[in-house]
Amino acid sequence: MTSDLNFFFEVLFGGLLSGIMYSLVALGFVLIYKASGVFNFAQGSMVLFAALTFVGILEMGVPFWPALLLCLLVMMLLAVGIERIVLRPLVNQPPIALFMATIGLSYLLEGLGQGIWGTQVRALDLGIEDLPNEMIQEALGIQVSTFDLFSAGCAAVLVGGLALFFNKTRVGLALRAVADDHQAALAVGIPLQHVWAIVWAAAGLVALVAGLLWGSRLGVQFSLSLVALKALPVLILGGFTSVAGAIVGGLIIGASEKLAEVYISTFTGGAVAAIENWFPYMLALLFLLVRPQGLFGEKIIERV
Amino acid sequence: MGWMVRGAPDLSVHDTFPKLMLYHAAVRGAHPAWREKDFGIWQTWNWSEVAQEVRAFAMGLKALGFRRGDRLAIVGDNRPHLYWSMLAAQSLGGVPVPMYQDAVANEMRYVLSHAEVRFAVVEDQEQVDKLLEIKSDCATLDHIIFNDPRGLRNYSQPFLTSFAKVQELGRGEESTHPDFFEDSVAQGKAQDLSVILYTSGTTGQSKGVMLAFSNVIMSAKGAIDFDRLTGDEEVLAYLPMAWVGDHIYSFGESLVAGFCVACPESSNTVMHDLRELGPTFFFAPPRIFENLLTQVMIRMEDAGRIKRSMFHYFMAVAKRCGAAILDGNKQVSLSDRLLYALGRILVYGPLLNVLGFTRIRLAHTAGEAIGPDIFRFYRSLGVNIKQIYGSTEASVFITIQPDGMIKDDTVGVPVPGVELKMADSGEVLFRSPGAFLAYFKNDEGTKATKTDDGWVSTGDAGFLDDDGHLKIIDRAKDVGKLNTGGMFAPKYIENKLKFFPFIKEAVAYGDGRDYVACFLNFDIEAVGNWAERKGLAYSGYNDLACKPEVYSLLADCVDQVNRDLANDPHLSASQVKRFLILHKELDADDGELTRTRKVRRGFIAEKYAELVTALYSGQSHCDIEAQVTFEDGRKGTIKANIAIQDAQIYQPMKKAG
Amino acid sequence: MLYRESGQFKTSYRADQAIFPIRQDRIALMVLLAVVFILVPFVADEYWLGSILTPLLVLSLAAIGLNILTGYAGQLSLGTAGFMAVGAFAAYNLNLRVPELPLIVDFLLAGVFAALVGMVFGLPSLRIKGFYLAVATLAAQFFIEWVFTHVGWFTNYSSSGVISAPPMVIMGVTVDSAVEKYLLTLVMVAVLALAAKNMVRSRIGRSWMAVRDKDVSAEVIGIPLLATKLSAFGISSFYCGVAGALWTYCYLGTVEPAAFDLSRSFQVLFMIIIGGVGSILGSFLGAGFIVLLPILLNNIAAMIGHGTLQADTMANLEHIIFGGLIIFFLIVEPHGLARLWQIAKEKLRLWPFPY
Amino acid sequence: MSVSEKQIGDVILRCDNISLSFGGVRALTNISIDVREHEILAIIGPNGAGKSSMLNVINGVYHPQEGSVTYQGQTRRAMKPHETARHGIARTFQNIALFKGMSVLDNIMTGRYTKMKRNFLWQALYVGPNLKEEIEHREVCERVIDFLQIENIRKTPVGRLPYGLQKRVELGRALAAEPQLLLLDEPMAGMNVEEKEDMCRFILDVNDEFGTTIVLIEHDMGVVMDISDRVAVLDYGKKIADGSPAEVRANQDVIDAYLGVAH
Amino acid sequence: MKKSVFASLALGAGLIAGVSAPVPAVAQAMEQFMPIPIYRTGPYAAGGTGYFGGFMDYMALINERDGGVNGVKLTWEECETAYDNARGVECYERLKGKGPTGASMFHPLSTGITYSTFEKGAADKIPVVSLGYGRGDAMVGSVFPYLFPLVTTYWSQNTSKIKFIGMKEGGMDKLKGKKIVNVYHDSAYGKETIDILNKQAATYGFEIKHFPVAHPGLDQKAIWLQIKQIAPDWVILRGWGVMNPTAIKEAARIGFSREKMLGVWWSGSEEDMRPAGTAAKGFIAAGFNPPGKDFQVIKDIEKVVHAKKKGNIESDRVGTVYYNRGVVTGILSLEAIRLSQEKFGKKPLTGEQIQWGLEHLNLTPARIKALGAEGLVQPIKTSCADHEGGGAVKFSQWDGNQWKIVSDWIEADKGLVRPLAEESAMKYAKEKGITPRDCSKEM
Repeated sequence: MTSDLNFFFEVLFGGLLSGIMYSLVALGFVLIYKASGVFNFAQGSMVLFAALTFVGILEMGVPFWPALLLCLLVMMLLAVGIERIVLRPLVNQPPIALFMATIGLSYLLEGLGQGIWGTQVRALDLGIEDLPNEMIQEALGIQVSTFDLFSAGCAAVLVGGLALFFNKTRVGLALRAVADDHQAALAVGIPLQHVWAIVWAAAGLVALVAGLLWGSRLGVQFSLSLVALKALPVLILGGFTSVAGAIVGGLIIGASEKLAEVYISTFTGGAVAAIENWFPYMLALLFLLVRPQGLFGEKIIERV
Repeated sequence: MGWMVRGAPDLSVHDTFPKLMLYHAAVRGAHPAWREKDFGIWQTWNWSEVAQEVRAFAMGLKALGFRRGDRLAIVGDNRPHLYWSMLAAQSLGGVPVPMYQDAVANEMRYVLSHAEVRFAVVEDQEQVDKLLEIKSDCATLDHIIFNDPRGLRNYSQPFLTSFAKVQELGRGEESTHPDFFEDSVAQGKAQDLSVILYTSGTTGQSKGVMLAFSNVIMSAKGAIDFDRLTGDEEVLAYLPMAWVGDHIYSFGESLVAGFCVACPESSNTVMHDLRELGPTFFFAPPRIFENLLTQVMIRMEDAGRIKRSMFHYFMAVAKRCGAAILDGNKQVSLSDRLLYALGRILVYGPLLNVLGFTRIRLAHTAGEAIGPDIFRFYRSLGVNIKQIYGSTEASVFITIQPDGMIKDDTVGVPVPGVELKMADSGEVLFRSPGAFLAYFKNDEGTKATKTDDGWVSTGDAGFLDDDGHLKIIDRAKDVGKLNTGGMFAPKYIENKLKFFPFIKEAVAYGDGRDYVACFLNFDIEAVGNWAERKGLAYSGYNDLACKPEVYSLLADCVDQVNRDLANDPHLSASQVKRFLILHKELDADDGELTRTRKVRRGFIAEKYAELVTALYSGQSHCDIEAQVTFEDGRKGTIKANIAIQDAQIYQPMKKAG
Repeated sequence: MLYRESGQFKTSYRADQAIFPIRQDRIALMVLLAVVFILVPFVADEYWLGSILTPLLVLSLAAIGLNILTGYAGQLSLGTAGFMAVGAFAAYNLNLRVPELPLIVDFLLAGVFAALVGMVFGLPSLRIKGFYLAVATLAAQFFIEWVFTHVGWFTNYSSSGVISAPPMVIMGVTVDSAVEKYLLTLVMVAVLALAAKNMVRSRIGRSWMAVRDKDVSAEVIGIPLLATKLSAFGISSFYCGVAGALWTYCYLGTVEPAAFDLSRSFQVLFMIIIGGVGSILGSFLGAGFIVLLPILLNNIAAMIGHGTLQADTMANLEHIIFGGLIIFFLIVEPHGLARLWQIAKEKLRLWPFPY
Repeated sequence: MSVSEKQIGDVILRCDNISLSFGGVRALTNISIDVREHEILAIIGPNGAGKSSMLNVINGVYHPQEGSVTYQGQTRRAMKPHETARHGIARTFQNIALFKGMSVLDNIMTGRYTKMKRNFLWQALYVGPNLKEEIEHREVCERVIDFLQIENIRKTPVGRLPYGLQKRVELGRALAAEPQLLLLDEPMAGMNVEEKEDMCRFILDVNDEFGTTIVLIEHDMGVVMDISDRVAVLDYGKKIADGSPAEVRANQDVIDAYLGVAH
Repeated sequence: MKKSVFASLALGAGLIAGVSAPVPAVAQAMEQFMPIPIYRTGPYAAGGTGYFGGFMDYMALINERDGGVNGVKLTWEECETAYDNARGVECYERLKGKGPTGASMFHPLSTGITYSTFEKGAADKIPVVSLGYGRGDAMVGSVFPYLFPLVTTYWSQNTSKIKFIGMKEGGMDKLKGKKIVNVYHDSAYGKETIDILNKQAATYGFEIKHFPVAHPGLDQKAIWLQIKQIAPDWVILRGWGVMNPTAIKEAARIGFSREKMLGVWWSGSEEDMRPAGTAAKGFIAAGFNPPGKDFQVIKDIEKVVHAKKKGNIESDRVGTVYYNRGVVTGILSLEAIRLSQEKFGKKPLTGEQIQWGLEHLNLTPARIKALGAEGLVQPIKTSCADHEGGGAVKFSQWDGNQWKIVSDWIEADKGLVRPLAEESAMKYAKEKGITPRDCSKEM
């Protein structure tokens, strides 16, 4: 029995930690959606682009930390470029047009990233072992990967940093103002363009972190851009506009999809398996039926 | 002569409009007869439906007590039902009296009383209200029938009936008198009085011109034959029904030839409806052609550079050879023909389409002289536009410009059946089958206009040129003399001025004076546009009227006119010496224009006496206070200080030989 | 320039409500139909017919389907390929299990099955809106894909999960050459496109647009929201379903569920956004753009970078150009090619005037 | 001129003791209002007095926690707006709620939704019964267009119209449903004097020509006093007066609560 | 605005014109055309570029070194499929008519595209060569005359794997009671071997459990936790792309020995191992071609092609698994052309003629040696009935940096595979109404 229970906890923890990885990607979506109402389909491509750039710079012989900084710089330039070239001409257009533009952007980024750095699969070693952490295994008797713990830590630092940034800095406050009301933000004299550029840069940072963590696990290759698919149910569940929702949503999705996959598959003798692709969506969908605006999303009240 | 092939009515048998209507209903009943843009589409009635409608309405009138010889007034915009009312009245041996729909109650009172109208068919609540206002003064008026019941639901007067209700009555009546209608129609004769048209009259009370069926029918027939119109024409009826022009073009010719008449949705949508309908035959006073052209040119100015230069290039091609091609001139070079064909695809076709002239085969203009530029413009595009000359007393047609022999400054040759002669005074006299019977209840007037042997004076001065084309100078009575002895034809000068797109109205003075001087009204649309392009800020007409820039703009026009006049040996003395720009637009509501928008020179001279004095006094400015009527009917005064400007006078050119 | 509308007046509502009220448009349409029905089968080679025009038409049909749902009824969906899969597998199974049914009936019934599935997945739309709904329709996409991968019955227990279209016979005529398949597809697409156009200009289309534009006032007018949204989901899915069946029968011949994966859904979504949301014509234009552009770019790449090391760069350049063009077009005209077409047509109608 | 005396009939709508609250915020407290056939009833009151909420209760957008609505003699259960529409209640909105992507004509045609019967298969075929139905209803809509004098904008997308015309189109959409009861939520808000006069005339004409019962919310007191047969005054979700315009004008509570402060 | 409208319209017109723009065909008579439906983008780009890189390099070698196949130069054209079926079909149609005699044969390099094109190939008489992928029953040449798995199929390979396991366990009889887990890509490709594994489980008495991994397989925790519960003796990995390194890492996390993991040849490339880092050490993969540069033909390519900068791939990828697989494909394909030339003349040949060559391949060890591919290619002999020919695989193990070959050619259990394949092929033939060729009459 204890082994069953242990197993349960292993699945649960594994799921939660996977969830954190999803949250990392979802965070990028949330930042941009919150500030500009744009559903940024290119977030996955940004993850790929960031990771490719980082590895590319590393391969040029630049040491780790300078490479990270350099890569961050590239992502910021990219953000400014996107704001100038894509978003500014499309301001005030229907959301679906902006959404489509980000799809175009994702093609562009994928092509650009792979065009510059090549299509080969590259290894990325952050020096963290992706093996069961022995201390925890001894203490609790369950296997949790050190790498997963490290990822969770990174996510925590990132969320904390973003929270500080939004709540304590002038730019962050401006950003929140924009998120709440574009008109109001304009009225108090905050240049929307700057805020957008900053948000995209922040999303770029998130993409970089996600790219590093995911990249070190999967290898840096095209498939990295597909991690976005994992983030979408997290988004619906958590709400498009909530940072906290992205984290909590990720945890819920991660844990429940692992539990579902393991237990439903076991229960049905393998007949119902490989449900990880749709299960989180179904879960999110059911959840939405109860709360149409997501877990932490703002309720839209329509005045008649 | 397409319509003849289809079997044209024998006009000696079908000699009244009701008979013609029944003829068309019987022979070509399914052919569209009337259309009206209503409820979003062109509601269409064919001839047999029209006959049914007219019959029902006529029987209804009978039921209401309509007798032979009763007069039936018709007030409203062009509506099929109102035209049918005419037919119904004529069917019963009555006489329709169409009236100007924008007349104020006072003006209506005169006609209603003078014509001793018993029945009035009106369009809508607005007209009903007007009639109700004056009904007590019109003793003979027994019934008011309205077409559009909107807003009239709670009007409880017993003498008010709706058109539909009358028709309903009529259908009931028919069961008891099944043959009455046909019998009644059969009683009609060619010499019977068919209509009384009240002339608007530039001076004094209007006169009721009595036209017999034969007048209108023969006159219409003459014109139809002359221009080879068929029963398949589409025309737009948009001019006032009380005007003889509309009566002949939209009623007489339609019934004779059997073609289709379309009524626009409302007076505001005429241009749009014109474009939609694309008439094959179009009649309009020069003013309308001019407005169309102005709109086109203004819009073109806003086009991109490439398109604009393409447009102007092909317009130049058209100017060079368009009219010649239209006239079948063989001397046009092949390259010009090719360019013109290309222009037809790129410019002329689309342009005509925008104007609504895609299908047009023939256009007539009359009422006043048309600007030669405008006239040539349309002809160069391939629109066979012709000037005609006529009058109410002639049932319109006196002369028409013949195909292939168009001169800008004449009004063409007499229509077959019309005889012309010039009085010693230079006045033009005619004798024709269309010549009117008499003025209604005005023997004196009749005698003054029509001699016993049928010669009718037109009141216009003119002469026949070497080709037998008639050239009109002015109203005979308006032609005056300057103190210097020179001849003064004010209309001639005014028209010359008005041919400039910037000038909307001009009023010239000079009879019994030392020199010619004039008032000008500019065209707010054209000048406003010009001002915008020049970056001139302005708030409205009277603001622009005081701008020196506008003065110098119009001075150029005056100067041009003076140059032209200097070339004319008869009229070189009447060059414009001084002019001013009126601070307000002349307006029919203020009595300054007639309802057909002719200037009332005498009235204006009286009203602006100070200005006239100033024109001849050498003052450079003059203060004026004038009464105006605003759109909503309120009255007010405008004060202004008006500048007076001198114009350059040219030496008359001595013609060599 | 070529329009001569003056004189083309309408004397009945019937004429006024025609799809092409202008004569010149009708002529152009006739010419177009003559070209695609008569000329194209004669002049186009097998490659054009089989590999470009047929899939283009099928995807146009799917795009019409999605446009009904997203463009007209305002319900963003990413489950298009899922509904196409339902159609494909339904047609296969109908043919397999009820071989008596004529092929066309198979196709239509396949659409009906897709419609039913679509309506089930449309149920949440009453509560969920916008991008939330879009992501929710992903559930449909993934779930349907999964079902066809995992429930062997649907693939007749094929070991690889691949289904293969049986030979097509319509009223005794075997449809197996590229021309025949093209014509079959063309007829289906033309008829269904006309039906779609008819619906969007009728009561049901107005109710969709009403729900899209302002659902509160739509309801106040008497339009039941759920029923209307479900009808949009159903009819949209019907079109997708038929498209899926055609995709299998007339284009690929054999398909596995992965042929209807998410990228297909996105592809169709691109089509309607680039082509024009809320426009039947736009569905065709968008399909043309999205289908032809990558091939064009690939052709150019093949021309320039033939057999050299550049090929890698070229492949990625294709991506960059494709993405860049999408952005360019959105900036030029966020309402899609159909709007561009409309503007161009408007300019032609006004020619040479600017307004 | 010479308008015959209007026949005001029986009560067709009765709201009894309506109370409505949103998450603890009371919007309406214990309100009872009768609407009689053929009358024009104006509901007035300061901003936030609950006027719009009252209309929303009447046509089923909101469901009151307490009280009942009796319409045409039947006390009805909680009805959805589309059901009340089928029972002959139409309305316009304070903020224009037109279908922006559609033309004026299509907007008005949408108003005929409940009267059209053909199913979507006929519609896909278009010709035949569906076309006949479309044309029949088009004719009705054309009469509405004619009535409101918006012929020249028939095919214009409503988004391009100026505000005043949009309001008129919205009225047209409601009229196309041939309602027995017409709810107008600030039909003249944001209009200039001329537009207001036009709108007043249309409202009176609707009431007069079709005998439609009208409940309207309006801020312009001049308009309200001119056109309504009866006025109900709300303040803070409570009804403080109900009577003829003259009575209401003289009511001290109303003067205190409303007329004294606003306008 | 206006300008852009017309610019866009012009662009649209260009679009249509451009698609139809023919690639200037260099219509020299002595050319043999080879379509290259590559995928350079998308999640599987590593496979596409590596494989076709090797293939094209080999053709370049033959052109450069030998002046073509008997003087017939090889030409080829790339078409990007992005591993998408629909685009693959388009590429097939686009390329099938190119060159003086049309496409020689078509290598879909995707099980999906194979399924979508093999019937077209049969109709167009263009051989579809699905070398080591595609339908498991494709070896039955009587039903699939134009489909050539050559070398080996998934089914054959799978039996080799079980043999290998048996060897490792010390005999096939030792398999009884063993637990084997099959982790597969949830697609047509992944599912191909389920039936045969079940069959073998019954035969040998081992326990088999199948775990599908949904595409793309970024996160497989749930599956591997279950595997941990089962604690199998062996895991067979049928992955593709990013699924492979993830699976290996997950295995490491649950502490499952990589030395007990057997990958299919699409799970056994350097690109699959490298991202897994140290976790990949010990992983064993099956392959019908060994990696490395230690083969004459590879050396020749380096010397003749890459040294002259005429390579079709980055030089550092020469000798990788995918690359060598491409070279093997080239060797077999060109050998078929050569054979056909012997029969039909030394001139460009049609697909139909090359089909004969493919059906009469006979690579003896001597011939392999002559080709410089000793150890790279196994002896193969195809026939009308047997389109597979070889059927043996070699196993290699990842030592953390490169592959080390750990077995000799291990033959497939043809006795098991062949009847299954025939059964399946006959079912297909019946469905499609195909009358199988009578191979006994064809020689």
